Amino acid sequence: MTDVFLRFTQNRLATAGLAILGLIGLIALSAPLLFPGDPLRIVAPALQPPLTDGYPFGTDALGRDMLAMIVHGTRTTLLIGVAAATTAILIGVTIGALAGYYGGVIGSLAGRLIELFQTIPGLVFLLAIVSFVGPQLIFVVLAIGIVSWESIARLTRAEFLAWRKRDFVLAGRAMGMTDARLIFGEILPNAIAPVIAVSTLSIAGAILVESGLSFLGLGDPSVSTWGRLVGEGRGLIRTAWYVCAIPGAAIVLTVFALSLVSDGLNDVLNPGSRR
Amino acid sequence: MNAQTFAVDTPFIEARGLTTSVRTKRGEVPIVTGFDLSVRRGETVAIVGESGCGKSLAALSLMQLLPKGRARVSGGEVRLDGRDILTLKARELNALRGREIALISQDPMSALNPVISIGAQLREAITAHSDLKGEALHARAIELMRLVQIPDPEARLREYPHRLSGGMCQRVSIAMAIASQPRLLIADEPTTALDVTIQAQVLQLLQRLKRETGMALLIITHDFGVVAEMADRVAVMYAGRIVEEGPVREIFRNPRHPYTQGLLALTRHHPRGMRLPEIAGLVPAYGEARTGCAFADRCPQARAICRQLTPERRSVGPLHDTACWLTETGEVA
Amino acid sequence: MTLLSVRNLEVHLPTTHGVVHAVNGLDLDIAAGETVGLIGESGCGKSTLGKTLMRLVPSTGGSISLEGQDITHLDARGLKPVRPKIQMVFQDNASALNPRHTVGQSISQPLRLNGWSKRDARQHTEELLARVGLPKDSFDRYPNEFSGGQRQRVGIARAIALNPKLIVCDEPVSALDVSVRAQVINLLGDLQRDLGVSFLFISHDLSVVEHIADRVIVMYLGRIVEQGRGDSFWKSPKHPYTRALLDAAPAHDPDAPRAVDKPLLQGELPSNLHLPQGCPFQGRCPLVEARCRESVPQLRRAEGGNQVACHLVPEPAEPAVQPVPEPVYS
Amino acid sequence: MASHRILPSPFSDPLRFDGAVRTKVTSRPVILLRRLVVRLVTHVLPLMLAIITGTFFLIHSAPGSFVEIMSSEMQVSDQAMIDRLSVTYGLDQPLWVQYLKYLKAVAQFDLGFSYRQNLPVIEAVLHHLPATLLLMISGILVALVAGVSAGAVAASRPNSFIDRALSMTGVFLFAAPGFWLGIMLIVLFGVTLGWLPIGDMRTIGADYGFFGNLLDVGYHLLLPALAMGLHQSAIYLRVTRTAMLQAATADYVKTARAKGLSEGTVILRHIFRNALLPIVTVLGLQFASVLSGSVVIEAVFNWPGIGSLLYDAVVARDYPMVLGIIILSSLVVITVNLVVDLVYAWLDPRIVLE
Repeated sequence: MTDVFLRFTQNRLATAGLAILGLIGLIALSAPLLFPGDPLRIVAPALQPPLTDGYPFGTDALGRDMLAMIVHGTRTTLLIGVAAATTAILIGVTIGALAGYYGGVIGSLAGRLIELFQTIPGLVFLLAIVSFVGPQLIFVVLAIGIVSWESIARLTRAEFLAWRKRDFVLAGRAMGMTDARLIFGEILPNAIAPVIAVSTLSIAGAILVESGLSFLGLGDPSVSTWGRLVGEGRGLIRTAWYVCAIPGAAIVLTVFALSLVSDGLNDVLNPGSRR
Repeated sequence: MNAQTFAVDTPFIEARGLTTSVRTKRGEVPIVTGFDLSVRRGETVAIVGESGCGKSLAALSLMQLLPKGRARVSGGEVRLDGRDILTLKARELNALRGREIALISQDPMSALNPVISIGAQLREAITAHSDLKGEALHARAIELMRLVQIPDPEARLREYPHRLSGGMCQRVSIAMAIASQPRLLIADEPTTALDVTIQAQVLQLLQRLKRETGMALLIITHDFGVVAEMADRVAVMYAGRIVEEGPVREIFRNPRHPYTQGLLALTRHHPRGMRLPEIAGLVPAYGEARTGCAFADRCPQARAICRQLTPERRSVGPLHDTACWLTETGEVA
Repeated sequence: MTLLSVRNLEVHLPTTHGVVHAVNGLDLDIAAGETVGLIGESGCGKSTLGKTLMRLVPSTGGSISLEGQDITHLDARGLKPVRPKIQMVFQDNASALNPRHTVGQSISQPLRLNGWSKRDARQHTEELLARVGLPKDSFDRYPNEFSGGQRQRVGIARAIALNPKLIVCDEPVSALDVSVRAQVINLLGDLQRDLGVSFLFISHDLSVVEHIADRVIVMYLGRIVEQGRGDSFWKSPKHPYTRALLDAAPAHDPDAPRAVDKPLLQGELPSNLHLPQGCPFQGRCPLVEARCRESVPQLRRAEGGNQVACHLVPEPAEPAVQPVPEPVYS
Repeated sequence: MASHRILPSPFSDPLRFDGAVRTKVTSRPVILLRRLVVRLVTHVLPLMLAIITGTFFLIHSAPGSFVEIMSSEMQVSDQAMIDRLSVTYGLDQPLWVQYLKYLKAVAQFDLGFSYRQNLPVIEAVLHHLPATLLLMISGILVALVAGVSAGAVAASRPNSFIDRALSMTGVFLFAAPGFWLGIMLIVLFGVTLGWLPIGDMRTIGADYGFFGNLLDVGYHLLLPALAMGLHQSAIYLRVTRTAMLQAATADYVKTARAKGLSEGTVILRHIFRNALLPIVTVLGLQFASVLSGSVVIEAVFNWPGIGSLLYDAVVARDYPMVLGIIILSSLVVITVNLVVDLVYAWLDPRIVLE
């Protein structure tokens, strides 16, 4: 494990990504200390430009502190991203493993399920779910998970297909191992490495999906995520475009860092996949 | 075909002190070192060695076909008809590849492009060095397919590689290689991926083509059976160096390097129940750095000097030389 | 004593391209302590046969008995006591070991699965490591730290861990370097002498089989075309295919006649998607006659002691034996 | 470099060694046609059935029957009226009867009636679909052109400065959400520079004749297509780079060079031709998410596609419209995937039928 970490740190970009993520995580954790009180309260005149005294990111159309909102938005954005990605990973790895390990009915059913979710446009499906069950945070998280597990499942399936052909799996069967033991004890530990790398990316994906949803104003109205901030600033592009630009840049930075970390993990965990 | 016949002939291609390095995480590592070998017109030379000994890399260096950015010739020279090919420009190299030197590689299935039809790939090899078009081009393709004894060539030309067996793919590779009547054909483990009956067919085909065209053949192999079957002259490689070279009969009858002796001992018949003679130890890791003779660790007769200094190749008979300290003092009979 | 007895075994595998007729009515007996060499071209069904005996590939007909017990249709639970008796050594040593397990874990796996305590398993594994000639500290190292030959030793140690009666060796040395092959073959020979285990030794390398096998079986398109005791087999092969196979192997002698002038067996192993009616070898046989296309020749005793499945090989009963015509390949 | 082969295992791939699979040569168009039919039966129909079934049960598991929502939306409180609506929509019948009726209706392209638009769902969607398709296709073209060419350049000099710069740009574009990229483009080209329109599909109230209008649409299309395409291009950059680097190490490329082919021929015919396969695969896999992306981009640019329709429907809880859009957009994706599958089979002769 230390070996993996050492090799990871040799990748300067990935290390930078990890550092950025650490910083973002720290900001999320310490948001209530940095900006105590409700970040959505009105504190100053409207549309103060950035670098105004006391409001480095300026204020929005209602006179709320942009920096406070973004710092607090870090919490919800990251939380939604991680929770939704976890949901997607759990579903994706399970279905992918079934599709890759088993031939016959189970395998082809799981394969079809992957294909089905690859076919339905994710955001359309997400909007439908949200319109049916309401935009509460928990539903949003689950719904994002439900519409984004398919790529993880496809990767897991491909890994399982490749590994199950190895002779050590045959040797395991020749010793009388059960399917469960072969899947969890023999194949999964090998198949999981590239999945871990992609999982990091799926947090980024979940953040992007959520920001799209919030941008449209269809996310949970009681939390303020970065996407929602961009959406709220949309009408101001002629007068105060920074209200859109800054929270968007926060998304870009986070997803950028996650992508770098994912690349680094892929290089370390899955040597030979890229040069 | 006796090697002596060619003794006076000037070599068609000659490598002198060739060193080929591979780029690794630890920097550039020489895999082939001090490689001296020449091939005369119409001669068949075999390079024999185990995996990782650098024999394929050496052969690819002769054609400047090393994987770009990962391996390069870092020393020595390769002369073809007196011209140093290491200094040629890309265009000059292209004019030479396929026309002077051609190549067939180990895995016939992956040596053919899976998404291009056999016919298109063969025609490509023909037009690379000729202006044939239309009917004439097609006729030449058919002729080549016949030459390599592929049944029903018309239909096969329309097929894609995955529809042909390994043996058939290897015949197509050979057809492409001889399309421009090269003077030297480098065959990199041409039969390793094939069954023994198909191997015999392919070796026979190569011998017949050689007899008909007079081209020279450089065979890379790990199998002394293939060497005995094909070669006039043989070079034995170990850990990036040629450790012994000589006419094939001489090497089989009178091997002087302990490694050659060990390998040849394995090919002899051993009665059931008897232990096979072993060469102890491991094949050296790819590009492993060492001082002294690379074989010293496995050599039953190694002495102190073997671990300190790398032996140079020395003549031990007519056209026969070996790189071993023991031959200095005549200890190896 | 017969250890393994196979009767009329048939393995037909459905694929998207059609049914692969891998094994087609095959009888095989292996005695305790015997080494049976199985030769044939890739695709002749020898590897599938090995895996079917291990019950890793389902058979579609016939029976497999181990020590008198019919194991053809046992389910996973029924197989549990049988599994330790029959083990396998694979060709591709890199793929045969789980890269995430240490060598020690891999070898002790069969022991742990059969209820050994962790300590006992470790102790026995260390003995096994010594037995196959690997250093003791290999236990905690990973397969990628070893060479091919060493990995194959690990695979062998795993196979003998539970003292099996039979080991199916599927091309155990063909992926190894020439100079290492002899080491592994000697190791297998030593183990057999010490443990009294039987081997089914599948290989396409005739010289290896010649060295190690008490009895040799030649397979073609899922059928046995010839079999015989070691010495007599190599001295007097009778089936035209066996002769072709033996002829095709290079001579390791630069003075032997070269292939360029030799008549060789032409063509390739045909598809096993559609079996020909009659003799499986008819498509490539230079001696083929009308009767070869009508009925499948059965294995029977021929002169010299081999059993041959060929219509053209006469029965040895009559003293005046008509010699088989020498096949001439165009 | 390994001198020893691993023999093909008949267990894992019973046909690989079997070179003599001598089925007769079938011409490519026939193979493709056969594949089309098989895919229709084995993929398209089951997938559509699954989607329709899924949406049906989604309606029925939603909290509150849609008649209730509809009636509250239309401010109908008369119970008799509500009952009549229930009968009209068949809600008084057993579930399986409703399901069969629904199936039959969908098969006849009757996706229900949108009370919000006061139109049959199919009509409303078909009215808005062309704008969405135009946007999607333009976006994909931008992504392909930018991504594939950048990927090819990056692969031609692996680990060089230009490779790193392109890869970094790719990661940045991937990280930038389409809607944000769109807004930033508007700020730059629409507001600050004033070169391009900031929204809509046509100049309102203007008529420049047929070709003039066409140009007008193209003019309005530039920014949204760029916003969609740039985000997507990151994916193609990466796929192209990896695929070309991988293809470059293949044995057949060595063979091609050994023949004496020029470098250009080797790259185009042998490396790029094979790298096309994963690119085409990704094109198919990405299509659904391009459609998702277009929903958001349409909102940014006020583009009159199905995005706005969907947005209205979701806000108004116009279920027939939401489900209709799911079904029809999935049908679009399935159709495109079918085409992509055939293109792939055409590019890769190894694929006949899986």
